[in-house]
Amino acid sequence: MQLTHLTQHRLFLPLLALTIILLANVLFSPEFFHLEFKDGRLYGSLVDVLNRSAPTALLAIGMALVIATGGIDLSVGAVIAISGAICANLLNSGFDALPLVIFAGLAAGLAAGTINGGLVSIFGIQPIVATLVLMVAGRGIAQLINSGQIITFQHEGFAAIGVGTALGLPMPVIIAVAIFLLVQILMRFTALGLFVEATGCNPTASHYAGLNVKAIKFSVYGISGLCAALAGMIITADIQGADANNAGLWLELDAILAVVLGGASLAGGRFSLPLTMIGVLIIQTMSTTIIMSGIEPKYNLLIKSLVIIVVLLLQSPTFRQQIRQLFGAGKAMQGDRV
Amino acid sequence: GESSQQAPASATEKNLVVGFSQVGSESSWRTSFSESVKAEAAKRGIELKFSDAQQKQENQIKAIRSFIAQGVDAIIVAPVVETGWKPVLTEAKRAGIPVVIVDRNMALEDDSLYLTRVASDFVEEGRKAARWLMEATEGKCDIVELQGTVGATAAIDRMAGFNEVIAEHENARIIRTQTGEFTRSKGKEVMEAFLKAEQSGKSICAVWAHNDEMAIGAALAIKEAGLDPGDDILIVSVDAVPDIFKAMADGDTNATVELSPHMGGPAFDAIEAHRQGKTDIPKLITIQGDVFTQATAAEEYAKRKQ
Amino acid sequence: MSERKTVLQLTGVCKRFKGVFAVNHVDLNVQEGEIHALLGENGAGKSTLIKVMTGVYSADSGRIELCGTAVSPQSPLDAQRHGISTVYQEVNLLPNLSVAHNLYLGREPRRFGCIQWRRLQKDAQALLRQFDLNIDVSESLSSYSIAIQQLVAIARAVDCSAKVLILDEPTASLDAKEVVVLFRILRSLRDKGVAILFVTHFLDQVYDLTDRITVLRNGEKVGTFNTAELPRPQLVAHMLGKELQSIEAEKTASRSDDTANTTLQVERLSTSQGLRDINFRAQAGDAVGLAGLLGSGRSEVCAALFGLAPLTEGQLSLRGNHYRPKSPADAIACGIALCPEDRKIEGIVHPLSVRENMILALQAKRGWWRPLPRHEQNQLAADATARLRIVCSDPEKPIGELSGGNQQKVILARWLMTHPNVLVLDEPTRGIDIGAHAEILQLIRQLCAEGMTLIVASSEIEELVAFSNKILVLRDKQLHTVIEADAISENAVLAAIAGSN
Amino acid sequence: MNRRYLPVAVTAVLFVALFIAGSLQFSGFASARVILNLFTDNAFLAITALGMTFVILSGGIDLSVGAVLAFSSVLCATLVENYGWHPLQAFPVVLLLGAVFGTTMGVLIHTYKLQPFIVTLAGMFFARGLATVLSEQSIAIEHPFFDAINNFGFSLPGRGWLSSATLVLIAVFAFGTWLAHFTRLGGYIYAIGGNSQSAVLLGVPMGMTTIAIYTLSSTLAALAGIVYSFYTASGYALTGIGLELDAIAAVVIGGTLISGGYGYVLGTLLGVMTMGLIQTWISFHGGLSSWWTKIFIGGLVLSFMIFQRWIAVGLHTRLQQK
Ligand SMILES: Nc1ncnc2c1ncn2[C@@H]1O[C@H](COP(=O)(O)OP(=O)(O)OP(=O)(O)O)[C@@H](O)[C@H]1O
Ligand SMILES: Nc1ncnc2c1ncn2[C@@H]1O[C@H](COP(=O)(O)OP(=O)(O)OP(=O)(O)O)[C@@H](O)[C@H]1O
Ligand SMILES: [Mg+2]
Ligand SMILES: [Mg+2]
Repeated sequence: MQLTHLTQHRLFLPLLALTIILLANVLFSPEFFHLEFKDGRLYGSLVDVLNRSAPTALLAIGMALVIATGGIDLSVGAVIAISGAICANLLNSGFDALPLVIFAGLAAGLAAGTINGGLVSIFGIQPIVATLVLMVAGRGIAQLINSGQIITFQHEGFAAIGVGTALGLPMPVIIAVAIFLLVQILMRFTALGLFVEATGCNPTASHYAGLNVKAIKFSVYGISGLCAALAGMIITADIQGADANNAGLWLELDAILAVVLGGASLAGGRFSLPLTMIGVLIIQTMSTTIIMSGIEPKYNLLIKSLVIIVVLLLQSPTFRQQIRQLFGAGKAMQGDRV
Repeated sequence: GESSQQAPASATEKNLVVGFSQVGSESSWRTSFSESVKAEAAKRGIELKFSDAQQKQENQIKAIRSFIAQGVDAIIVAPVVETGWKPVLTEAKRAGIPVVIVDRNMALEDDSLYLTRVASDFVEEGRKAARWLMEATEGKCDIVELQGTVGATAAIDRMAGFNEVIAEHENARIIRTQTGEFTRSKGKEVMEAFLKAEQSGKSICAVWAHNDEMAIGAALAIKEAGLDPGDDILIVSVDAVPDIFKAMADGDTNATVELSPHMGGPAFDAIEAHRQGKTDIPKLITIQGDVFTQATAAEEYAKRKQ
Repeated sequence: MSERKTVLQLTGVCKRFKGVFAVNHVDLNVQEGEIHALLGENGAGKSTLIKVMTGVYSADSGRIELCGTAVSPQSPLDAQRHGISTVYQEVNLLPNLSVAHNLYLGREPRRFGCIQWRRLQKDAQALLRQFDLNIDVSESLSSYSIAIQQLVAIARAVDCSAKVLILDEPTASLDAKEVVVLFRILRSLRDKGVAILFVTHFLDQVYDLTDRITVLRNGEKVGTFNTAELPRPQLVAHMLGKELQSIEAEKTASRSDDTANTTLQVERLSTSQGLRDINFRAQAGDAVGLAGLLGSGRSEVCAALFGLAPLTEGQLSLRGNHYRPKSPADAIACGIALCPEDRKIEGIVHPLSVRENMILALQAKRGWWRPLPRHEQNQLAADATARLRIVCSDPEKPIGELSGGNQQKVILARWLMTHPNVLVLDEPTRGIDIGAHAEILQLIRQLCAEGMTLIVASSEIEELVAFSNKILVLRDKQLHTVIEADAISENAVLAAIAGSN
Repeated sequence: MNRRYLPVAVTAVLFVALFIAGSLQFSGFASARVILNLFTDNAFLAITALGMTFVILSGGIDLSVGAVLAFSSVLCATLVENYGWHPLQAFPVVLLLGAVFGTTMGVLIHTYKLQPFIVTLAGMFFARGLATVLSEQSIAIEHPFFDAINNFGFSLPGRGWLSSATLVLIAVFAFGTWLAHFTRLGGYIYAIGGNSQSAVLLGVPMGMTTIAIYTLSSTLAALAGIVYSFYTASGYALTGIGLELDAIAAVVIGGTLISGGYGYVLGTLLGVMTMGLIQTWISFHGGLSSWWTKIFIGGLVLSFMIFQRWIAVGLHTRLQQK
């Protein structure tokens, strides 16, 4: 009874999938589970998984909200590049007070979000194209800021965003967790979550019920822009350089993938940030596992696609029922024979 | 119909018009390359039509065809990939426009399709990197490899050249290889994982990175793991972008093989020679890439930083 | 009657949702050439039973026989192939396709592998003309009002019907005129031998049209009766399981038209949607009815009051203050509420729960930063469920899983919670059962007594007459006549709607 | 004019405006050659975008097309070069595999109710992975048949050249128009995009239609791969990265709603041509750096979309008032 209760919990299947992928490492590389405490911080592959998940997690938090309103934000990868470029150039230009730099980066993200939000909610342009525009042009803007070069910088304080340690964990993990908690509280302890979901479920009816649908759509793109800017700073600080050409390239797809692995529908509606985080972890664990396993890189994509399909199928009620029937049928046949 | 025939006529009266189809702007090396060609054209008073293909061959082909439609005097192509150029170069030939291939090679059987190639040799770069490493370690080394993007010509050829030399040394082997996608971030991420998989890096003798960016990323990862890049683990890479000289000067990486971005000069030379009616233009102009090490890194950095 | 052939026979059909019976061992037989009414309260299981018959849901147990052979339709398409055609409760057509295409989707006339669009449109035009509907069939469906969409859905089903025609509340938003046309057509189909199953909450229509009646209650069958032999009170008793308290035909006392007491004043109202020059005034405790034909502009008046259609001219004032809402949020802030006509698109927010649907407008009024505490939400939901007698086992259930009538009540509850000064109801009793209908009328009276102002647009003149103390009759988007107080009677309204100036 | 044709008409008008602007600015722009180049250079994109149109009309999305194109070009090259097949033997195999791939995705989407975005994203990884495993190196195709087809075409005045790719494109679009607007399947596709629940209740065969849509899209992507292998006379695993986004953008620029149900095949062709025209304009200009190119493309697409909305909304209200 208790067990069935457990298996029916909505966190169960995604967690199961994550565990299975983690356990695959027992076969390939047992070092994966090695953890030690070194120089005041936890050290090991599991920590790396968390650390490398942080930017995607931040993107996915914003993306989850955008998707919940029935939109999509393809521009986050480009926003990463822009915020990184702005921060790096400021650091090199002498205006290197940390709060100022961080503020500038966030402002860039907010500006990007405002553009997206404006296009979607005021001009009524379809989200996928509206944000595609910034996805293309945004990377151009970042390259323009950097003149196509990688801008490196030396700044202990800013670098700490990417490589620092707090509470024995890498700083990016702390930042991602903090933002996660903040947004989760904002969504679940105020009425915002309800408004976002209602907007995604039925915008017309929500409008009739007195919600300011436009403002809600507008603000989720803003939040998404801010999250992306933060992710951009982490990525930039991590390599102590702003790579406008490659920072965050195709990361939007990972973020969307995470949100969907977390059970959200791209048509809008219900969303769950905890489940989205599990989705992020599944994706990153998969990447790290592939690197650790020593499989030839040309098989990376094949493995990734198969894992995704299996995880999705696991979550599909129809598939589970088919498996159960197969299983049940097997039992019945055995019974017949006896 | 009228206007399209006017274009070449008016162009000859004025200065030379050259179309340049560039791969994209995926790395800072590539950007330096574009800038160098533009600067060279400006110096010579050549009107350069620049087209960025955003890493897509189809865009390059479109650009070349539109250069033909515009009736430019010559076309320079830095191809994204070796194959697939025959149809469009045939068209250029029909239109009587000379084509110069720069950087990567093109697989063409018929060498009348182009005027000349100003080439860098990726396989040779791989060999040079390997030779340097084999010398530094006396042929005994467990190497981890950071590959470029899977399927990219530069990655495939550098790997082939490197492995060719390694094969001659029985105590040298590649113990791990994974793609770092030519980027700093991914290079760092992969190196982090390698370090953990190889007893905190104790069993790694050297990193062989297909470009400088990944090498810099790897150096960061090694430092964060508490080891000393350049000493505990050697790092060798290709490209010779300014940043790697800084890293070498700081003792973080060990060697790089230069891939010169200054290929515009020889290309324009060939075009101008062709216009003057010269016929003895060589079909291959090789750009030599040297190996740079920590020894000269500081002064090279000062020179290249601008 | 007994010698008639049975066309559709259900035996012991069960359907459970999450373990709860929606349909519980129901037997039903529908005969050739009869019109068979399927009646019951909201949530009795009528729509579910129909969906089982037509392959939308698969039955958990039981047998379905068509002309003596067992069938188990896997999908509506399958059911159509068996000769069963259906109009479902909510309008289920495709807003993006043209009216003509909706009528013939999947049955388009073809020649040489190409659809013949000309012929299709001509056929469509002809088909709709049978329903006295003369509209441009090449326009997309979404440009027509929900009532027209309803007619189109009926026309499609009627045109496909081979053996069995099932209609689930087809008359919910139709006017008397359209209903007459529909009945004429149904009778002629019956005479051709088609078996017709008909669901409605209008008992007049049941007695007018049907031959036999099957009553469901709580998913179980109460019995099948010959219409002619079943008196009305007894039918109601079967449906409700108890007698219906008779509602006194007491009229709201007529009041003096006291300008000082005016809650809502509308002057020369015109909108971009075509309303012209509407004037009226309502005071606290008034119930103003809006009557008119299809497309006469009733819904548009409601929309204009609620800030959904920009005014091109005219003035509104609310309790003496200038009032010009730009959006529903504005209107709500000023104390106006609108219970919209198209519940599927404008009302329910589907995967959200019943509780969330109820508190949505109230929460929107409070703003996102002042969330209603959960226990208060639960309390409000429980109160509303009790007050409106909503059949709903769990307020956390997605609203889409409620029966149509109960969804309507949830939306009504949503608006009552905001305690508006002016409550605008557009077809409030659409799809509401007879018991609840009486309750809602009572509720309207009660609200008026509490000092609320109600504006009610309805196609049911009878109900308008029952509670209004002022009826505005609209024609061609203009105010035609105002009938007040003692002058209000069904005949007067009918005459105003039909007659010339 | 019917209101539903409005977005397409607006796109057409804007396309013409853009063309006139280019012609006034650059000599050689207004020529038959530039116009016909648009067809030849974008044939493979147009063919994938056509498949994408059906997918988007049904309310779905197909992210795998770029990868399928790459896979089929590599497979073509491998079969012809490494196994010595005649191209005419290879093509049916390639198309068939494309179809099977699409069918599989369709089955996953329909049977297991998985979201198209994710299934086709996995499909994209899978097809690209398969192509890479088949051959990391690019493979040049040296076959007389390829040369013959590439040299086939009709000369038109103004130095125009009606290439074989253009002929294929025209045939495919004729087929697409017929399918979308003159067959039952076409009606079903619009129906699903309009409202899939209502479509079921109206008796639309969901499974068959969904599977047909994705099969069609993948098959067309495979066909585009073949056209692409002619265009470049080679096969390479890394071609067509991001092609799906170009195709989606073309479909949407052509006036099709991403949420499904509204749009026309002709609009997609106009969308592709508009994007091609923007590219042509940039190469004629020749003075934009890599980043300005991106910013410019983004800006132009944006103003295009805003114009489209603006004109469409304006005309719409004007029509309504009448
Ligand atoms: N999809 C569903 N999931 C769960 N429960 C459902 C679903 N559809 C219907 N029900 C439940 O089944 C019962 C019967 O609903 P049904 O729609 O058949 O009622 P109805 O007789 O048509 O009522 P109405 O007159 O209001 O339309 C209701 O209690 C409803 O909540
Ligand atoms: N008989 C008709 N012929 C043509 N168009 C109609 C007809 N009836 C309604 N319409 C269209 O439907 C739209 C909706 O009108 P509206 O909703 O105001 O009508 P209503 O009086 O509320 O009637 P109902 O709500 O019963 O449809 C109108 O703008 C009109 O264009
Ligand atoms: Mg019902
Ligand atoms: Mg109405």
